[in-house]
Amino acid sequence: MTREKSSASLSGAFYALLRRDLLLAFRRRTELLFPVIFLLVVVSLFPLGIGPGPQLLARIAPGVIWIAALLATVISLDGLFRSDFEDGTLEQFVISGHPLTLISLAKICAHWLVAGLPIVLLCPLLALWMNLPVESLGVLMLTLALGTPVLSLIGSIGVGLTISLKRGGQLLSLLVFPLYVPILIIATAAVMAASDGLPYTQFLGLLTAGLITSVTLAPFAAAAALKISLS
Amino acid sequence: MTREKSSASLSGAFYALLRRDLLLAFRRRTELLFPVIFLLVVVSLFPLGIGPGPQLLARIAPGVIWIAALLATVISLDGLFRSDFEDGTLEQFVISGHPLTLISLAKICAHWLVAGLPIVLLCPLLALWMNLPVESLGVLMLTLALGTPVLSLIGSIGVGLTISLKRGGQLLSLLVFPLYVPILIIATAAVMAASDGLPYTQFLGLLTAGLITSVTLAPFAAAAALKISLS
Amino acid sequence: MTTETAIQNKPRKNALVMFIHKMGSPPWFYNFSGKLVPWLWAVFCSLAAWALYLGLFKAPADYLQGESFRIMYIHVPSAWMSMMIYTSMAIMGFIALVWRIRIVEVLAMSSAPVGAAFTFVALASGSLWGRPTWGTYWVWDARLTSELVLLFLYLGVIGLYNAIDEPRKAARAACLLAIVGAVNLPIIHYSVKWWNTLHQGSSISVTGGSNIDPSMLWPLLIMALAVKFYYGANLLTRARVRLLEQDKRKAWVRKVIGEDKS
Amino acid sequence: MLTASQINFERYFEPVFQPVNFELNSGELLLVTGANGCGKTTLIRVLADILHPTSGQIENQAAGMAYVGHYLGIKDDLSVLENLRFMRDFLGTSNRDCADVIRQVGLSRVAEQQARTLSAGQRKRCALARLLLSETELWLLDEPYSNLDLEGIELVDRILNDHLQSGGACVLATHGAHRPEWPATRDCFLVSGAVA
Amino acid sequence: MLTASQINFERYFEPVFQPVNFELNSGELLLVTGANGCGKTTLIRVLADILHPTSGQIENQAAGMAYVGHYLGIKDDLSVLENLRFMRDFLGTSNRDCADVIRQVGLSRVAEQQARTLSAGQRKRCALARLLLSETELWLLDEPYSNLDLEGIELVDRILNDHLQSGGACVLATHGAHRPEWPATRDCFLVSGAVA
Ligand code: HEM
Ligand SMILES: Nc1ncnc2c1ncn2[C@@H]1O[C@H](COP(=O)(O)OP(=O)(O)OP(=O)(O)O)[C@@H](O)[C@H]1O
Ligand SMILES: Nc1ncnc2c1ncn2[C@@H]1O[C@H](COP(=O)(O)OP(=O)(O)OP(=O)(O)O)[C@@H](O)[C@H]1O
Ligand SMILES: [Mg+2]
Ligand SMILES: [Mg+2]
Repeated sequence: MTREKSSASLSGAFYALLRRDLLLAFRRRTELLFPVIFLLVVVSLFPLGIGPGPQLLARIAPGVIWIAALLATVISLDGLFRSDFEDGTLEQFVISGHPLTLISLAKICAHWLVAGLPIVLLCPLLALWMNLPVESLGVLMLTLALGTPVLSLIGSIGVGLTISLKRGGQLLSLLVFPLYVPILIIATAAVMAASDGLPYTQFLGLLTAGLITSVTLAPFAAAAALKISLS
Repeated sequence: MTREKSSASLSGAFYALLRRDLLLAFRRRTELLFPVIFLLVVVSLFPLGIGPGPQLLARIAPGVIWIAALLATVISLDGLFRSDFEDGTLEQFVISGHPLTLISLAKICAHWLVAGLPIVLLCPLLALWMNLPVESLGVLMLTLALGTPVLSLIGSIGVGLTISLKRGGQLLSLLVFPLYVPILIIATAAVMAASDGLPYTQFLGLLTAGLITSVTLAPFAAAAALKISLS
Repeated sequence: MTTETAIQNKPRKNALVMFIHKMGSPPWFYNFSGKLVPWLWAVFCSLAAWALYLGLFKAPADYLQGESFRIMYIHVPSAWMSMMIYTSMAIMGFIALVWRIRIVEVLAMSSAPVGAAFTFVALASGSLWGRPTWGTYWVWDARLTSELVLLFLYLGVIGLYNAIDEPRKAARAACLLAIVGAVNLPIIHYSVKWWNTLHQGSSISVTGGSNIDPSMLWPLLIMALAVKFYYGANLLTRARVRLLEQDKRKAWVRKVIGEDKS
Repeated sequence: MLTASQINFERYFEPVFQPVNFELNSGELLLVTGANGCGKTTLIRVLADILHPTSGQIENQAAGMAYVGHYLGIKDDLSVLENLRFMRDFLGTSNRDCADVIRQVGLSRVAEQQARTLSAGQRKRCALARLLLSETELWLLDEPYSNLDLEGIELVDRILNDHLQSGGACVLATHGAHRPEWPATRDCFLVSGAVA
Repeated sequence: MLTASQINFERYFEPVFQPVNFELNSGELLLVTGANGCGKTTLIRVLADILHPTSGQIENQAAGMAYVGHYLGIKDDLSVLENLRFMRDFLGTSNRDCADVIRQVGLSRVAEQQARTLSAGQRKRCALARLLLSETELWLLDEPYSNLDLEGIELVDRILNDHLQSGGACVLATHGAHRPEWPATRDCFLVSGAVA
């Protein structure tokens, strides 16, 4: 049916899309800072809401930072495909004959670079705020580095399914949060094990396995979801 | 210039808009449950991320429930004016000659009924989950009943300022979270005082004062913000 | 771009193809299931009555829990069903997505509310049972938590299906979500287990008595079988109603309704 | 009813069009024409008091305005009927019959359908129905003909004619490909940019 | 290049239009006409493989398709030039010169302007520019004339003619108010609903 695409043209499309999405995200330089500040603001709510006891904060720190990461991801997810869906760009992608899986993957990569990476980089500062012991910091960063891509990947499926709905936000979080539960549990378990001086590598192994599985499966599922939403 | 509106036609417009916004929110019966489920899902993330220890959960419960309320509000805020802005309905409101303040107020009321009230009503169940002692539950509900309208009111100003931006969501949270900090602190202080057997009425008084101030001022500020965003 | 012609135009080959082809046609399915449904209800009712009689009157009271253990006859079968129905929904969802068979879409989507109801019953009965046995309605135990997540997954499928207007598009979207959820369900189950055992010793063991008395076990097993028939009967009844609703302007439905009236 | 003297609107400190002057009385139609991007939509939005003119004066004595622009002001999640019912209640013109208006614009078949599922022409008709609901003197129409089939174009001409006959006034912007079938009372050919 | 036999599409279990049959060869133009809401957009989206036909067969041997629909596929936050550059890189037709294409569609003056600030007609021209960038055989145009001024309409006719001359094919949907100046090779008048 549509002519076969050479791999050169595919990678060209991939990079074009990645570049465009990053350009859109960083259209204005200040917008670079939004995800970072969002995270800072959310995390800083906890000492305010719970009280500043240092032991207590250290105890809940990994959970809080991870939950903040989840929330930041979900809030930013909506932008992943919505604007492309609403202005008709997604239709153009389908027409172009490039596989939708590739397109999803490019957009997921862009999303992670914009919404996930800043979380990983910011994590030392957050840990400092929450009195997390320095020993656990490395593990926390590792779990975030392995886990946030999974959040973007799984999230893309949920977004694909809900973009045709105007008020998709709440439904989206209902769809994706249950799927995020294992990541949250494994990641926080790793950090807590580390701070208790217990072995934690098995948790990192699980996260890596999750990352590999979702990289191979999620873009296909997201593409299928998009195709359904378009129809 | 535009003819003076009778108060009957104003209240007619107010109720028409309120009714329409509620209809939009609860287009289908299942959608009534979305805000509730969202809250349940968010709150249940905390035991998962922080650990299931009952004492610890009880200790952080008021903070967690309030932070969840803040997040639920901010996530739902975006829908407050955005769709009316994007499909041109807001222009129609301006053309109609009805004061924009009244329109903002109707929309804020609808928003609170959809996003704030369920939090207040659901709070006993959340408290049960988080092992909050029953004595503090009443105070928690009171703070939520007084505080969530303030969240909607203050939030409306932020939304008015950011709707003309495509990626308004994250910027919005930057604008409003700092404004929410006092509410969060006062409300959780009240609950903690109550659970420690200390007097807490002064905190409730502060919340009431905040509510009255923001009801009288916020709709005007939101209307002005909308006018700026439209031009 | 070659689109498969509707199955109707293909030459018929053997009995199996014939059957699948027939199952795919709403009127045939409606009639066929109409004959099946009364039997399913009948079997369910008699089995359930028998199990309840044995469980409530014949089985002796538990020496530890007293009479409250009888909640088990509701709780355990519904907990089992909650997981079984999700699996069957996901399998049907897969079939519906790949072969675009409308009846299977309808069946998968009719499973969701039944499964959600069982999950809810398991949670509610478990909570009520927890009060006398553990002294609290809710703890963040591994099994409880994963059952809660299962409820959220069901609600997600139902919510998505109801949120999209066009029925076939809605069904396809919800089927995809069910499949994704099914991949995640075992992962959730195990992760919750590890999480729970890491933080606190398993002071609560849901599988309290593994070697329970046969007089307590038999009613449970019979009840577990009975609810399977309940599922089948409820599912087919729902699917039939949904088909009638969807095809309300089609000739075969007018004929069916006319027949029912006369 | 509507007088504009020397009005202009600046974006990025550049005037969008050359100063506009006109006087519009009851029963009159002002036709705003010009090439794509000459500022027709901008002018209409200035007249509608959505944008504030940078210079010049607008005097508006009309009893109410109605506006149909590029963004149609239809809620996607409501049905056609619900959309119109809301607008009627909001505008307080409760004596109008929504079902009748829907019949007039030819949407009876899709009245219960959600607006998001309407075709482009059906959406436009739904926005036009709002004009019939509002009891306003001044209509501001920005390309009312676009996306309509031949019958829809006749519909616009008919309701516009009725409106003018009954003492209303109208400002109609169009890029020149179509225009109403009868001659406009006033013409305004927009030229973009400042006076050289 | 494109053959459709007995295709149809169902929504809510009702066919949208009566079964469509045609064969389109290189150099030919298929004109899809019909009243508002008869299913033109739906048909084009079925041909574009965005919607899956409920029954019937489509055979598409074209080397690539390009589509301009009601939603133009322009990113509001990018400038005209950036929009087109992205599309060029994405489609892999890197030999085309974006600035030149922009000149052809008459957008040079606003090339650096963000797409959100374009007027309705300028947006349409920007979408048409994409056609010139893509090296595709089959064009699917859904009401390409709407919102364009007279000059813009001529532009569409010109680029369409060039495309057909150079061996391309085109399906063009319009509600009947305008049509290309030269006769269409094939006609398809859509009638909504099932065959009675
Ligand atoms: C809200 C609270 C509860 C929930 C959500 C819950 C959930 C479940 C689930 C999902 C199962 C099926 C497990 C499987 O087959 O893998 C189950 C089985 C069972 N539950 Fe509960 N349960 C709850 C409370 C209780 C309580 C309080 C008791 C009694 C002390 C109890 C006793 C049992 C027993 C005896 C089984 C069957 C044992 C087995 O299959 O291994 N449950 N429950
Ligand atoms: N928000 C904005 N910021 C900057 N420039 C703008 C903005 N809106 C419009 N413009 C520019 O102002 C000019 C006039 O736009 P306007 O929409 O009024 O044109 P128009 O006459 O309605 O054209 P059309 O016939 O295409 O609808 C255009 O050149 C457009 O690019
Ligand atoms: N998503 C949808 N759900 C239900 N009905 C729809 C949907 N989209 C379109 N329709 C209906 O299908 C019919 C065909 O719509 P379509 O957009 O194809 O019409 P069209 O011929 O392009 O009309 P126009 O000339 O107004 O653009 C219309 O009656 C419309 O209301
Ligand atoms: Mg314009
Ligand atoms: Mg159309």
